[in-house]
Amino acid sequence: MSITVRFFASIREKLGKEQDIIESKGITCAADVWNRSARIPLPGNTLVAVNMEYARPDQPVRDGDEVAFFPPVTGGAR
Amino acid sequence: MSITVRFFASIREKLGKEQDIIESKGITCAADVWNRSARIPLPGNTLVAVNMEYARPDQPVRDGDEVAFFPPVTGGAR
Amino acid sequence: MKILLVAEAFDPWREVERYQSGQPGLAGKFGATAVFVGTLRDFNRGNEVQSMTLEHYAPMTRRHLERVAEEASARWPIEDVLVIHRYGELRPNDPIVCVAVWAAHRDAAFDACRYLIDELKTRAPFWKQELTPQGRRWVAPEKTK
Amino acid sequence: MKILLVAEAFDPWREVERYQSGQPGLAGKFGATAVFVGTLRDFNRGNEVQSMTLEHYAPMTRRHLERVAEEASARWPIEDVLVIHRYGELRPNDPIVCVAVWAAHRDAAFDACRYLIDELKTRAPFWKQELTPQGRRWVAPEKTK
Repeated sequence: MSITVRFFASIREKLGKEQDIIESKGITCAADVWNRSARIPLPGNTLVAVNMEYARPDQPVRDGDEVAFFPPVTGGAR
Repeated sequence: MSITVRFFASIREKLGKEQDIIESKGITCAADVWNRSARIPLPGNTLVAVNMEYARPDQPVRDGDEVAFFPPVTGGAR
Repeated sequence: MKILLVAEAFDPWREVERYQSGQPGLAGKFGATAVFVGTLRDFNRGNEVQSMTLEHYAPMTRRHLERVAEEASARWPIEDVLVIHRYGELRPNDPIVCVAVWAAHRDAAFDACRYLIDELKTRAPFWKQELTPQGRRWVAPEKTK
Repeated sequence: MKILLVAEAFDPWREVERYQSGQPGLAGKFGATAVFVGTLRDFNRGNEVQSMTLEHYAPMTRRHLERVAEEASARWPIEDVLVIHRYGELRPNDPIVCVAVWAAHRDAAFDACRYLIDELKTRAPFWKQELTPQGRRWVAPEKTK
Protein backbone atom coordinates (compact mmCIF):
# COMPACT_ATOMS: atom_id res chain seq x y z
CA MET A 1 0.00 0.00 0.00
CA SER A 2 2.56 2.55 -1.13
CA ILE A 3 3.48 5.19 -3.70
CA THR A 4 6.98 5.61 -5.11
CA VAL A 5 8.19 9.21 -5.28
CA ARG A 6 11.11 10.35 -7.42
CA PHE A 7 12.94 13.67 -7.51
CA PHE A 8 15.36 14.79 -10.20
CA ALA A 9 18.04 17.39 -10.86
CA SER A 10 17.90 20.61 -8.83
CA ILE A 11 14.83 19.39 -6.89
CA ARG A 12 16.65 16.19 -5.94
CA GLU A 13 19.58 18.28 -4.75
CA LYS A 14 17.40 20.74 -2.85
CA LEU A 15 15.52 17.99 -1.02
CA GLY A 16 18.62 15.85 -0.58
CA LYS A 17 16.82 12.73 -1.75
CA GLU A 18 16.07 11.05 -5.03
CA GLN A 19 13.48 8.49 -4.05
CA ASP A 20 10.87 8.03 -1.36
CA ILE A 21 8.25 5.42 -0.70
CA ILE A 22 5.23 6.75 1.09
CA GLU A 23 2.00 5.26 2.39
CA SER A 24 -0.87 5.79 -0.01
CA LYS A 25 -3.36 6.25 2.81
CA GLY A 26 -4.79 9.78 2.81
CA ILE A 27 -3.21 10.60 -0.59
CA THR A 28 -5.59 11.65 -3.34
CA CYS A 29 -3.50 13.62 -5.84
CA ALA A 30 0.09 14.30 -6.93
CA ALA A 31 0.28 17.47 -4.81
CA ASP A 32 -0.50 15.39 -1.71
CA VAL A 33 2.44 13.16 -2.58
CA TRP A 34 4.71 16.20 -2.82
CA ASN A 35 3.49 17.63 0.47
CA ARG A 36 3.98 14.42 2.40
CA SER A 37 7.39 13.65 0.95
CA ALA A 38 9.00 17.06 0.39
CA ARG A 39 7.56 19.04 3.32
CA ILE A 40 8.16 22.38 1.58
CA PRO A 41 5.82 24.23 -0.81
CA LEU A 42 5.80 22.92 -4.41
CA PRO A 43 7.93 25.33 -6.50
CA GLY A 44 5.84 26.94 -9.22
CA ASN A 45 7.70 25.65 -12.27
CA THR A 46 7.97 22.04 -11.06
CA LEU A 47 6.95 19.41 -13.59
CA VAL A 48 4.95 16.43 -12.37
CA ALA A 49 4.75 12.96 -13.90
CA VAL A 50 2.48 10.14 -12.76
CA ASN A 51 3.54 6.74 -14.06
CA MET A 52 5.87 8.50 -16.50
CA GLU A 53 3.18 10.65 -18.06
CA TYR A 54 3.18 14.39 -17.56
CA ALA A 55 0.41 15.36 -15.15
CA ARG A 56 -1.00 18.31 -13.21
CA PRO A 57 -0.55 18.54 -9.46
CA ASP A 58 -4.24 17.79 -8.96
CA GLN A 59 -4.05 14.54 -10.93
CA PRO A 60 -5.44 11.67 -8.84
CA VAL A 61 -2.91 9.05 -7.76
CA ARG A 62 -3.49 5.62 -6.34
CA ASP A 63 -1.68 2.86 -4.59
CA GLY A 64 1.25 1.52 -6.63
CA ASP A 65 1.73 4.66 -8.70
CA GLU A 66 5.11 6.26 -9.35
CA VAL A 67 5.04 10.03 -8.98
CA ALA A 68 8.00 12.17 -10.10
CA PHE A 69 8.84 15.84 -9.58
CA PHE A 70 11.45 17.68 -11.60
CA PRO A 71 12.45 21.08 -12.98
CA PRO A 72 11.95 22.11 -16.63
CA VAL A 73 13.80 19.73 -18.93
CA THR A 74 16.98 20.66 -20.81
CA GLY A 75 17.76 17.73 -23.12
CA GLY A 76 18.80 17.82 -26.74
CA ALA A 77 21.11 20.50 -28.11
CA ARG A 78 21.04 24.27 -28.06
CA MET B 1 39.63 35.34 -82.50
CA SER B 2 37.12 32.75 -81.35
CA ILE B 3 34.35 31.88 -78.94
CA THR B 4 33.99 28.48 -77.31
CA VAL B 5 30.46 27.10 -77.33
CA ARG B 6 29.29 24.27 -75.07
CA PHE B 7 26.07 22.28 -75.09
CA PHE B 8 24.84 20.02 -72.33
CA ALA B 9 22.34 17.24 -71.64
CA SER B 10 19.27 17.07 -73.93
CA ILE B 11 20.50 20.03 -75.98
CA ARG B 12 23.84 18.34 -76.54
CA GLU B 13 21.99 15.22 -77.67
CA LYS B 14 19.60 17.13 -79.90
CA LEU B 15 22.40 19.00 -81.68
CA GLY B 16 24.70 16.01 -81.70
CA LYS B 17 27.64 18.05 -80.44
CA GLU B 18 29.01 19.12 -77.11
CA GLN B 19 31.52 21.76 -78.09
CA ASP B 20 32.06 24.18 -80.91
CA ILE B 21 34.60 26.89 -81.57
CA ILE B 22 33.27 29.71 -83.69
CA GLU B 23 34.67 32.91 -85.14
CA SER B 24 33.84 35.91 -82.98
CA LYS B 25 33.48 38.16 -86.01
CA GLY B 26 29.90 39.39 -86.39
CA ILE B 27 28.89 38.02 -82.97
CA THR B 28 27.52 40.55 -80.51
CA CYS B 29 25.45 38.54 -78.03
CA ALA B 30 24.87 35.00 -76.70
CA ALA B 31 21.89 34.50 -79.02
CA ASP B 32 24.16 35.16 -82.01
CA VAL B 33 26.45 32.41 -80.75
CA TRP B 34 23.53 30.00 -80.58
CA ASN B 35 22.31 30.90 -84.06
CA ARG B 36 25.68 30.45 -85.69
CA SER B 37 26.50 27.19 -83.93
CA ALA B 38 23.13 25.44 -83.49
CA ARG B 39 21.32 26.57 -86.67
CA ILE B 40 17.87 25.92 -85.15
CA PRO B 41 15.73 28.33 -83.09
CA LEU B 42 16.75 28.67 -79.43
CA PRO B 43 14.28 26.58 -77.36
CA GLY B 44 12.35 28.78 -74.92
CA ASN B 45 13.50 27.21 -71.64
CA THR B 46 17.19 27.05 -72.56
CA LEU B 47 19.58 28.39 -69.92
CA VAL B 48 22.54 30.44 -71.07
CA ALA B 49 25.86 30.95 -69.31
CA VAL B 50 28.64 33.28 -70.39
CA ASN B 51 31.97 32.49 -68.78
CA MET B 52 30.14 30.25 -66.31
CA GLU B 53 27.75 32.94 -65.12
CA TYR B 54 24.05 32.69 -65.90
CA ALA B 55 23.15 35.23 -68.58
CA ARG B 56 20.30 36.33 -70.83
CA PRO B 57 20.39 35.58 -74.57
CA ASP B 58 21.01 39.27 -75.28
CA GLN B 59 24.10 39.40 -73.05
CA PRO B 60 27.06 40.80 -75.02
CA VAL B 61 29.87 38.34 -75.70
CA ARG B 62 33.38 39.00 -76.88
CA ASP B 63 36.35 37.21 -78.28
CA GLY B 64 37.65 34.50 -75.91
CA ASP B 65 34.39 34.02 -74.07
CA GLU B 66 32.91 30.62 -73.29
CA VAL B 67 29.18 30.45 -73.94
CA ALA B 68 27.11 27.48 -72.78
CA PHE B 69 23.53 26.40 -73.50
CA PHE B 70 21.67 23.85 -71.43
CA PRO B 71 18.21 22.77 -70.24
CA PRO B 72 16.88 23.48 -66.72
CA VAL B 73 19.17 21.92 -64.11
CA THR B 74 18.25 18.83 -62.08
CA GLY B 75 21.02 18.38 -59.52
CA GLY B 76 20.71 17.62 -55.82
CA ALA B 77 18.05 15.26 -54.51
CA ARG B 78 14.31 15.09 -54.85
CA MET C 1 12.81 2.80 -35.73
CA LYS C 2 15.42 2.73 -33.02
CA ILE C 3 15.88 4.73 -29.81
CA LEU C 4 19.24 4.42 -28.08
CA LEU C 5 20.16 5.86 -24.69
CA VAL C 6 23.92 5.60 -24.26
CA ALA C 7 26.21 6.16 -21.28
CA GLU C 8 29.45 6.29 -23.28
CA ALA C 9 30.74 8.63 -25.98
CA PHE C 10 29.44 7.65 -29.43
CA ASP C 11 30.35 8.49 -33.02
CA PRO C 12 27.07 9.64 -34.58
CA TRP C 13 28.30 9.20 -38.17
CA ARG C 14 29.36 5.64 -37.54
CA GLU C 15 26.07 4.89 -35.79
CA VAL C 16 24.03 6.32 -38.67
CA GLU C 17 26.09 4.36 -41.19
CA ARG C 18 25.76 1.18 -39.13
CA TYR C 19 22.03 1.54 -38.62
CA GLN C 20 21.43 2.30 -42.29
CA SER C 21 23.49 -0.69 -43.49
CA GLY C 22 21.64 -2.88 -41.00
CA GLN C 23 18.28 -2.07 -42.64
CA PRO C 24 18.45 -3.83 -46.01
CA GLY C 25 14.78 -2.99 -46.59
CA LEU C 26 15.72 0.69 -46.75
CA ALA C 27 18.14 0.35 -49.68
CA GLY C 28 16.81 2.03 -52.80
CA LYS C 29 13.62 3.19 -51.02
CA PHE C 30 14.84 6.46 -49.50
CA GLY C 31 15.96 9.46 -51.47
CA ALA C 32 16.63 11.75 -48.51
CA THR C 33 18.33 11.49 -45.15
CA ALA C 34 18.38 14.39 -42.70
CA VAL C 35 20.61 14.13 -39.65
CA PHE C 36 21.03 16.47 -36.72
CA VAL C 37 23.82 16.08 -34.18
CA GLY C 38 24.04 18.17 -31.02
CA THR C 39 27.54 18.40 -29.57
CA LEU C 40 28.86 19.74 -26.26
CA ARG C 41 30.64 23.02 -26.77
CA ASP C 42 33.51 24.15 -24.55
CA PHE C 43 31.74 27.43 -23.74
CA ASN C 44 28.17 28.49 -22.88
CA ARG C 45 26.86 31.94 -22.01
CA GLY C 46 30.37 33.30 -21.69
CA ASN C 47 31.75 30.55 -19.45
CA GLU C 48 34.22 27.83 -20.18
CA VAL C 49 32.61 24.41 -19.84
CA GLN C 50 34.88 21.66 -18.53
CA SER C 51 32.32 18.88 -18.48
CA MET C 52 28.59 18.31 -18.36
CA THR C 53 26.49 15.76 -16.56
CA LEU C 54 23.24 14.74 -18.19
CA GLU C 55 20.77 13.31 -15.71
CA HIS C 56 17.60 11.63 -16.95
CA TYR C 57 14.57 9.62 -15.88
CA ALA C 58 15.45 6.52 -17.85
CA PRO C 59 12.15 4.70 -18.48
CA MET C 60 10.21 7.93 -18.94
CA THR C 61 12.87 9.26 -21.31
CA ARG C 62 12.65 6.20 -23.49
CA ARG C 63 8.87 6.28 -23.54
CA HIS C 64 8.77 9.93 -24.59
CA LEU C 65 11.47 9.58 -27.23
CA GLU C 66 9.54 6.66 -28.72
CA ARG C 67 6.35 8.66 -28.69
CA VAL C 68 7.94 11.65 -30.42
CA ALA C 69 9.36 9.31 -33.08
CA GLU C 70 5.95 7.70 -33.58
CA GLU C 71 4.32 11.11 -33.91
CA ALA C 72 6.84 12.13 -36.55
CA SER C 73 6.20 8.88 -38.45
CA ALA C 74 2.46 9.49 -38.37
CA ARG C 75 2.78 13.10 -39.45
CA TRP C 76 5.28 12.84 -42.33
CA PRO C 77 5.85 10.18 -44.99
CA ILE C 78 9.13 8.90 -43.61
CA GLU C 79 10.76 5.49 -43.88
CA ASP C 80 12.80 5.22 -40.69
CA VAL C 81 14.07 7.09 -37.63
CA LEU C 82 17.13 6.70 -35.42
CA VAL C 83 17.49 8.67 -32.18
CA ILE C 84 20.58 8.41 -29.97
CA HIS C 85 20.75 10.40 -26.75
CA ARG C 86 23.70 10.42 -24.41
CA TYR C 87 23.46 10.57 -20.63
CA GLY C 88 26.02 10.65 -17.81
CA GLU C 89 29.20 12.69 -17.82
CA LEU C 90 30.23 14.33 -21.10
CA ARG C 91 33.38 16.13 -22.20
CA PRO C 92 33.48 19.07 -24.65
CA ASN C 93 33.17 17.89 -28.25
CA ASP C 94 31.16 14.82 -27.18
CA PRO C 95 27.94 14.34 -29.16
CA ILE C 96 24.86 14.77 -26.94
CA VAL C 97 22.11 13.74 -29.31
CA CYS C 98 21.74 12.43 -32.85
CA VAL C 99 18.48 12.34 -34.80
CA ALA C 100 18.41 10.73 -38.26
CA VAL C 101 15.40 10.48 -40.56
CA TRP C 102 15.13 8.55 -43.83
CA ALA C 103 12.37 9.50 -46.28
CA ALA C 104 11.54 9.35 -49.97
CA HIS C 105 11.74 13.14 -50.28
CA ARG C 106 13.74 15.89 -48.64
CA ASP C 107 10.96 18.06 -47.24
CA ALA C 108 9.63 15.22 -45.09
CA ALA C 109 13.14 14.27 -43.96
CA PHE C 110 14.03 17.83 -42.91
CA ASP C 111 10.68 18.61 -41.30
CA ALA C 112 10.52 15.38 -39.32
CA CYS C 113 14.16 15.72 -38.19
CA ARG C 114 13.56 19.22 -36.92
CA TYR C 115 10.30 18.23 -35.23
CA LEU C 116 12.10 15.39 -33.44
CA ILE C 117 14.91 17.54 -32.09
CA ASP C 118 12.55 20.34 -31.07
CA GLU C 119 10.09 18.04 -29.33
CA LEU C 120 12.61 15.94 -27.49
CA LYS C 121 14.09 19.10 -26.02
CA THR C 122 10.81 20.10 -24.46
CA ARG C 123 9.40 16.69 -23.53
CA ALA C 124 12.18 14.21 -22.75
CA PRO C 125 13.14 14.35 -19.05
CA PHE C 126 16.82 15.27 -19.26
CA TRP C 127 18.65 17.81 -17.13
CA LYS C 128 22.05 19.27 -17.83
CA GLN C 129 24.54 20.34 -15.20
CA GLU C 130 27.69 22.10 -16.38
CA LEU C 131 31.03 22.18 -14.62
CA THR C 132 32.77 25.51 -15.19
CA PRO C 133 35.78 27.07 -13.41
CA GLN C 134 33.13 28.88 -11.30
CA GLY C 135 31.62 25.57 -10.19
CA ARG C 136 28.63 23.40 -11.07
CA ARG C 137 25.43 24.90 -12.44
CA TRP C 138 22.16 23.55 -13.76
CA VAL C 139 21.52 24.67 -17.30
CA ALA C 140 18.39 26.82 -17.60
CA PRO C 141 15.74 25.70 -20.08
CA GLU C 142 15.77 27.33 -23.46
CA LYS C 143 13.38 30.20 -24.06
CA THR C 144 10.59 29.45 -26.47
CA LYS C 145 11.93 30.02 -29.97
CA MET D 1 34.68 25.05 -46.28
CA LYS D 2 35.09 22.25 -48.77
CA ILE D 3 33.38 21.46 -52.07
CA LEU D 4 33.98 18.02 -53.53
CA LEU D 5 32.85 16.76 -56.93
CA VAL D 6 33.34 13.01 -57.05
CA ALA D 7 33.11 10.48 -59.87
CA GLU D 8 32.99 7.40 -57.65
CA ALA D 9 30.51 6.18 -55.03
CA PHE D 10 31.17 7.77 -51.62
CA ASP D 11 30.09 7.06 -48.05
CA PRO D 12 28.67 10.39 -46.83
CA TRP D 13 28.89 9.47 -43.12
CA ARG D 14 32.54 8.55 -43.43
CA GLU D 15 33.26 11.74 -45.36
CA VAL D 16 31.51 13.90 -42.76
CA GLU D 17 33.36 12.14 -39.95
CA ARG D 18 36.67 12.49 -41.79
CA TYR D 19 36.17 16.15 -42.60
CA GLN D 20 35.12 16.98 -39.06
CA SER D 21 38.10 15.18 -37.50
CA GLY D 22 40.38 16.97 -39.93
CA GLN D 23 39.29 20.39 -38.62
CA PRO D 24 40.79 20.56 -35.13
CA GLY D 25 39.72 24.20 -34.90
CA LEU D 26 36.10 23.08 -34.93
CA ALA D 27 36.33 20.90 -31.82
CA GLY D 28 34.34 22.35 -28.94
CA LYS D 29 33.17 25.32 -31.04
CA PHE D 30 30.10 23.83 -32.70
CA GLY D 31 27.01 22.68 -30.88
CA ALA D 32 25.00 21.68 -33.93
CA THR D 33 25.60 19.75 -37.13
CA ALA D 34 22.90 19.37 -39.77
CA VAL D 35 23.50 16.94 -42.62
CA PHE D 36 21.42 16.18 -45.65
CA VAL D 37 22.13 13.25 -47.95
CA GLY D 38 20.28 12.69 -51.21
CA THR D 39 20.35 9.08 -52.42
CA LEU D 40 19.34 7.47 -55.70
CA ARG D 41 16.11 5.53 -55.29
CA ASP D 42 15.31 2.45 -57.34
CA PHE D 43 12.03 3.96 -58.53
CA ASN D 44 10.85 7.39 -59.73
CA ARG D 45 7.42 8.42 -60.95
CA GLY D 46 6.27 4.83 -61.09
CA ASN D 47 9.25 3.47 -63.02
CA GLU D 48 12.02 1.21 -61.92
CA VAL D 49 15.37 3.01 -62.12
CA GLN D 50 18.31 0.80 -63.06
CA SER D 51 20.96 3.51 -63.10
CA MET D 52 21.35 7.24 -63.45
CA THR D 53 23.92 9.34 -65.23
CA LEU D 54 24.65 12.74 -63.78
CA GLU D 55 26.14 15.11 -66.35
CA HIS D 56 27.57 18.44 -65.21
CA TYR D 57 29.49 21.49 -66.38
CA ALA D 58 32.47 20.93 -64.11
CA PRO D 59 34.09 24.36 -63.60
CA MET D 60 30.73 26.14 -63.53
CA THR D 61 29.34 23.59 -61.08
CA ARG D 62 32.23 24.14 -58.70
CA ARG D 63 31.96 27.90 -58.94
CA HIS D 64 28.23 27.89 -58.17
CA LEU D 65 28.51 25.41 -55.31
CA GLU D 66 31.20 27.59 -53.77
CA ARG D 67 29.06 30.66 -54.19
CA VAL D 68 26.02 29.04 -52.57
CA ALA D 69 28.23 27.94 -49.65
CA GLU D 70 29.62 31.46 -49.28
CA GLU D 71 26.13 32.93 -49.33
CA ALA D 72 25.03 30.55 -46.58
CA SER D 73 28.10 31.50 -44.52
CA ALA D 74 27.31 35.18 -44.93
CA ARG D 75 23.64 34.76 -44.09
CA TRP D 76 23.81 32.48 -41.02
CA PRO D 77 26.30 32.24 -38.14
CA ILE D 78 27.85 28.95 -39.18
CA GLU D 79 31.29 27.52 -38.54
CA ASP D 80 31.90 25.28 -41.54
CA VAL D 81 30.34 23.70 -44.62
CA LEU D 82 31.04 20.51 -46.55
CA VAL D 83 29.35 19.81 -49.89
CA ILE D 84 29.93 16.59 -51.83
CA HIS D 85 28.20 16.07 -55.16
CA ARG D 86 28.49 12.96 -57.26
CA TYR D 87 28.62 12.93 -61.04
CA GLY D 88 28.90 10.18 -63.66
CA GLU D 89 27.02 6.89 -63.56
CA LEU D 90 25.19 6.02 -60.33
CA ARG D 91 23.44 2.85 -59.14
CA PRO D 92 20.35 2.78 -56.91
CA ASN D 93 21.23 3.41 -53.25
CA ASP D 94 24.28 5.50 -54.26
CA PRO D 95 24.46 8.88 -52.49
CA ILE D 96 24.03 11.75 -54.96
CA VAL D 97 24.75 14.73 -52.75
CA CYS D 98 25.77 15.42 -49.16
CA VAL D 99 25.55 18.82 -47.47
CA ALA D 100 26.88 19.22 -43.92
CA VAL D 101 26.81 22.41 -41.85
CA TRP D 102 28.46 23.02 -38.48
CA ALA D 103 27.19 25.88 -36.31
CA ALA D 104 27.03 26.97 -32.69
CA HIS D 105 23.25 26.60 -32.65
CA ARG D 106 20.73 24.33 -34.33
CA ASP D 107 18.53 26.89 -36.08
CA ALA D 108 21.45 28.21 -38.11
CA ALA D 109 22.65 24.69 -38.91
CA PHE D 110 19.23 23.54 -40.14
CA ASP D 111 18.41 26.71 -42.04
CA ALA D 112 21.78 26.90 -43.80
CA CYS D 113 21.71 23.18 -44.68
CA ARG D 114 18.29 23.50 -46.23
CA TYR D 115 19.24 26.66 -48.07
CA LEU D 116 22.28 24.91 -49.53
CA ILE D 117 20.38 21.90 -50.82
CA ASP D 118 17.54 24.02 -52.21
CA GLU D 119 19.86 26.47 -53.95
CA LEU D 120 22.23 23.95 -55.43
CA LYS D 121 19.25 22.19 -57.01
CA THR D 122 18.22 25.30 -58.88
CA ARG D 123 21.62 26.80 -59.66
CA ALA D 124 24.28 24.12 -60.04
CA PRO D 125 24.49 22.90 -63.66
CA PHE D 126 23.74 19.19 -63.24
CA TRP D 127 21.46 17.07 -65.40
CA LYS D 128 20.11 13.65 -64.53
CA GLN D 129 19.37 10.93 -67.05
CA GLU D 130 17.70 7.77 -65.76
CA LEU D 131 17.91 4.33 -67.27
CA THR D 132 14.63 2.44 -66.83
CA PRO D 133 13.37 -0.76 -68.48
CA GLN D 134 11.60 1.63 -70.92
CA GLY D 135 14.89 3.23 -71.89
CA ARG D 136 16.85 6.39 -71.08
CA ARG D 137 15.07 9.59 -70.08
CA TRP D 138 16.16 13.01 -68.91
CA VAL D 139 14.75 13.85 -65.51
CA ALA D 140 12.44 16.87 -65.61
CA PRO D 141 13.25 19.75 -63.27
CA GLU D 142 11.35 19.90 -60.00
CA LYS D 143 8.33 22.14 -59.83
CA THR D 144 8.79 25.16 -57.60
CA LYS D 145 7.97 24.03 -54.07
